[in-house]
Amino acid sequence: MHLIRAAVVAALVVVGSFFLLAGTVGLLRFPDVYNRMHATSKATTLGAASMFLAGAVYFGPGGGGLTSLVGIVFLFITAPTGAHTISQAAHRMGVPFHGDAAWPGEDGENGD
Amino acid sequence: MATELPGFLALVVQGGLLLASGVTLFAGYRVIRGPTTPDRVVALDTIGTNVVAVAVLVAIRTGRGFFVDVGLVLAIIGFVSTIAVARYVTEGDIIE
Amino acid sequence: MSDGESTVIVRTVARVVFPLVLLTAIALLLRGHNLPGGGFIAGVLTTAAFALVYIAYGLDYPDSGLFGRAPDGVSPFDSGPGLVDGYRYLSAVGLALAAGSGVVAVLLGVPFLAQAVVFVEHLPLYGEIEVASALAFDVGVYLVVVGALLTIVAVVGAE
Amino acid sequence: MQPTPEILFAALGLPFLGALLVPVAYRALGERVADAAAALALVCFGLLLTQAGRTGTVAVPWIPALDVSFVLYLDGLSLLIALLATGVGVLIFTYSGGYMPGEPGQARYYATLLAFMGAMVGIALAADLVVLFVFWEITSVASFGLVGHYRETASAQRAARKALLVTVAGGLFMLVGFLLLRWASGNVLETATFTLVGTEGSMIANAEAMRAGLREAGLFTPALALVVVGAAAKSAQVPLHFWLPDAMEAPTPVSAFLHSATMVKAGVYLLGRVRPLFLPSEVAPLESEWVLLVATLGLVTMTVTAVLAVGATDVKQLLAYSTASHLGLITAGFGFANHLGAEAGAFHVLNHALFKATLFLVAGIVAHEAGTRAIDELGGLRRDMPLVALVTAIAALGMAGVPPFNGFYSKELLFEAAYEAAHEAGGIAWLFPALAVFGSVFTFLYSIRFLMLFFGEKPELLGEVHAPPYAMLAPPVVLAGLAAVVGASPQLAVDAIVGPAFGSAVPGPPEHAMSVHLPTAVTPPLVMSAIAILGGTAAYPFYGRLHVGVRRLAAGPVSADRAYRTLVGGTERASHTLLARTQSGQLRTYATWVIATTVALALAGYLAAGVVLPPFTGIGLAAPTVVVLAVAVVGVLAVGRAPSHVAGVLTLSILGFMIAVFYVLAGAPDLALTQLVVETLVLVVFLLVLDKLPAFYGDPDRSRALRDGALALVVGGTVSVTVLLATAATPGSPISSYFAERAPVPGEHGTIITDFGGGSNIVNVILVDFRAFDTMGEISVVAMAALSVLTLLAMRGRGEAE
Repeated sequence: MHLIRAAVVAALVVVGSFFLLAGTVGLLRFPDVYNRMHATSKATTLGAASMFLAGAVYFGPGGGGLTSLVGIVFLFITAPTGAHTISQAAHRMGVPFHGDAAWPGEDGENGD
Repeated sequence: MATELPGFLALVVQGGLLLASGVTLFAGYRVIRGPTTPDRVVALDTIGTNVVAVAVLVAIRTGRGFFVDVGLVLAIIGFVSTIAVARYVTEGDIIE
Repeated sequence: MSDGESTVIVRTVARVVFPLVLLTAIALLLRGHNLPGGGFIAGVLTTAAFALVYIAYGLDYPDSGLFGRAPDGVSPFDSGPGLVDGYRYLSAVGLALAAGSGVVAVLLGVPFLAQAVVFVEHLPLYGEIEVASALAFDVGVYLVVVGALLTIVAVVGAE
Repeated sequence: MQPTPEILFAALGLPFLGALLVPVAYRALGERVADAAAALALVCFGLLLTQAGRTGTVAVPWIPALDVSFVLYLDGLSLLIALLATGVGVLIFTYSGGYMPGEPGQARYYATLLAFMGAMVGIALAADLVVLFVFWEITSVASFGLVGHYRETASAQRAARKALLVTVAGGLFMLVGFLLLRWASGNVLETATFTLVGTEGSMIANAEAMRAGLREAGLFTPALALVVVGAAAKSAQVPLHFWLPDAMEAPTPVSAFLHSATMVKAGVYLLGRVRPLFLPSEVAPLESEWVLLVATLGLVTMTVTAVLAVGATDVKQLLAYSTASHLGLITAGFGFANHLGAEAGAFHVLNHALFKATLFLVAGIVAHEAGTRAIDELGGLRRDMPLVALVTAIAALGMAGVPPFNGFYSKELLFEAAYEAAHEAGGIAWLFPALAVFGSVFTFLYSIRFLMLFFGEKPELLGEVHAPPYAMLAPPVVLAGLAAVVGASPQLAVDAIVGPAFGSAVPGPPEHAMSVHLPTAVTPPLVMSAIAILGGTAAYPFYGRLHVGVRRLAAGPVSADRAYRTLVGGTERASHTLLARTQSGQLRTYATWVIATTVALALAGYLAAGVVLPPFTGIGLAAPTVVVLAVAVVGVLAVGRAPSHVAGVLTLSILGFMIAVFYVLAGAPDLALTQLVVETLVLVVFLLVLDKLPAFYGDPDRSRALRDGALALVVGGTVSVTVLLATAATPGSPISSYFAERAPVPGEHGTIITDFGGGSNIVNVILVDFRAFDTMGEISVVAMAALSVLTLLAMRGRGEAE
């Protein structure tokens, strides 16, 4: 395998791992669900996407590489939607915000 | 494709695998402790992300492209459960 | 947005994702003989795609939204709208297909459910492809799984 | 001459085919379906008739793995039974055409009756014990359906259950007997066999060796007793006779067909069939278990049920007891070791079918036209139905054993057999003829009582009695005509059909041809007949008093029916108590019992097999795998402490994901894919049903929690042990290498490769080719599960709405 290609793959894996780690740290450390979600959706879109990208570079244009690219597309469609839905659900079931943040269109009052 | 990986790449991939499976432990903590259901869902999503990463890394390590499929399917499927739980906690019923 | 409805974002994404999932499922089904996949996985994946539509749009949507007909529940056997009611026949068709593929083998004088592979060669662009009779059996498995699981999801969902 | 296979199989298969077609035919023909069924029975009868005089086997393999083949054997005895089943069948279907209109469930009635007829032919022709048993049970089930034909009537349902319980339970005894016979055949023959008769390696062809082998193992008497229990249950022998009178809840044609002419004959047929197996050709009467058991059983049944018949108040009840009594006579006949006994048994099978079917049909006509079956309310019917009275006279006098009617000859043969046996053995054996004569007195009494329904004064209360329709009249006339022919010229019947039949029940070649005629000299059996007839005549004026006395006796504490009720009632109460404990309507109770039972069985199996756990050799796993499994364990432990249902389900998902990762790490992408998609779908389904569950189960009870925890530990331990044992048992050449070698497409591509799977995904090739039959079964289960969910949920309200 070409050395540069291997280096690119390795770099992408490192980047992906970093985002996974960061997302998990955020998941553990942030004060409420909205903040945690903010951290983990980075892990999903950037972290997992880097991994997929690494796969795409590694496998080249056919087979596993193509699948990896499709996977990136999927992740970018579904991960934000999932985050959106779950934050909406959290808001509607009345999970309070940390600090003085507010839902757009509502003036600092929690729940509806 | 199943050629021998260069030493540094093998090391990185192995490290990535360890990391991806290791952080599931902490995400698991969030699933278990909550405190709210959305917290658990978010944490579970993170675990799913880690599984995607593991699948891709295993694909690279073994040189078998079809392991990527596992990640692909998970990327689609994880979304379904997130939406289902979201609906459940707000409506109490996921299909009307 | 009113209670009981999903947001526009969810609905739109469901619309986009649904055909992609189906495509993935069919790809898994077709290549199952040689790569990971097969009737069962493809069937469950298809069911998940339908579940997504049901979650986003409700159980009546395929009937009212796609075919523009009002759901009617007159027969006591009805488990829901017309399309939902038809799922269980899908299982029957699948079982018949799977069993039928076995009977064909018997008619050809080999044991029940024995499979064969045919190679179609010299195709333009594609070269050579392998056609396995196991695919018929796998499609049967697929139909049974889809029919049965959708019946369960729809019936339980209609509760 | 060998029988023609096609004809035998056609005669056997046509009734079943007809039974399948009845629902369709009923839509097209309506009540005329009776004629179609009669025509079909006639075809079968004709087919069998073409085979008269032939002897031999025809066979096709059925379950080759168990060495069970579908062997049909035709000889005199089986031809007699098969002809009776189809011949009487023709008449019964014709009669039903007149009897059944206006009754409910006719399609079901005709279909069951046809299937029964086929099964009866099957019993007669089966040479293999397994085949015989299957047909035997089909007749029991058909009888169950027909006795319980009137579904609204509670007594009919009870009677049907009783008939089924007794005959099927008896059949199971018989099956154990058959298994003993097979076991013995494995010891003494070259190969173990289920084949009873007809081939060189069959049991009867090696009867001497079989008997010796059974005796050596000490199993001769158990095997004999087990087979006799089955036959006795089917043929209503004392003390298993009590289901037969209750079975009269069936429509009368059924009573005539199943419960007098054919099904109850299956038991005595079996006795006749296995007679050469258990009875050596030369033996002293009191030294043979067969004689002691079967002859005694038959004579006791003959006498007890004849007495009970005198106590009957209902016409059909009287005939039912009388049927049991005559079956006793046949049993006794086959029970005696001398050839006269076999002659009596074989001849009486025919005679009884002729006169008893006639009498049942007459009883049906009487009930249909006079509106009552109570003996006390009937009389003087001769004026309204002279032809029926004539028919009844022929049949009833035959039943009474009065010369020159048909029953007389077979009864003479029995008396002669009993006398010979007593003469030979002396002493206590004289009880045989004494009992036979005593029973015959009562036989004479009730026969005359039945005949007197047509004579004497017509009671005031009895309204106008119509003449029956021709469809109902013709069958008894034909039967009685045949009975009269047999009575007038018995040798004709003997030469035609009874002679060969008797030959099948005798060990070895028959010593001489059977010959029957009116007695010309005073012989001991003639004297016995005279005593029976004169005694009966003398006692007849006291019939009323006898009737009351018998009724009082039957109501006493010693009654088989009472024992049955106690047994069934006790079982019911016990199962109620057990059910309340094991099936309380709470899922946790069901789960507890099911799991505990499974674990107990598995552990008991391991203990019995004395398995040894493989030694622990350390964990040979990579670091990521260990991490994944550790997370899985943590997740599982957390499930138990989850604060809500949703939290629990989500926590459980950790386990699902970790298993998927484990599969990926272990190099099984198929399994990982399946695990992930199933995981998601399960989550969706869980969420669908979660809101139906109560939020809390109340405060946990400490003792119950402890018990559940202990059970969970035991279950987990059992599963671990099972996995350890299953994975430790590595055979020399694992099957996986077999699959791996053969699954992929060979290097050089042919046009069509059918040898093996031909795919590079070995998992899929195993699923769709190597083990495709398993997959068939699995997807059937999936479809069934969906149907169950559909039925349980979507149609839940239907039962209440109706």
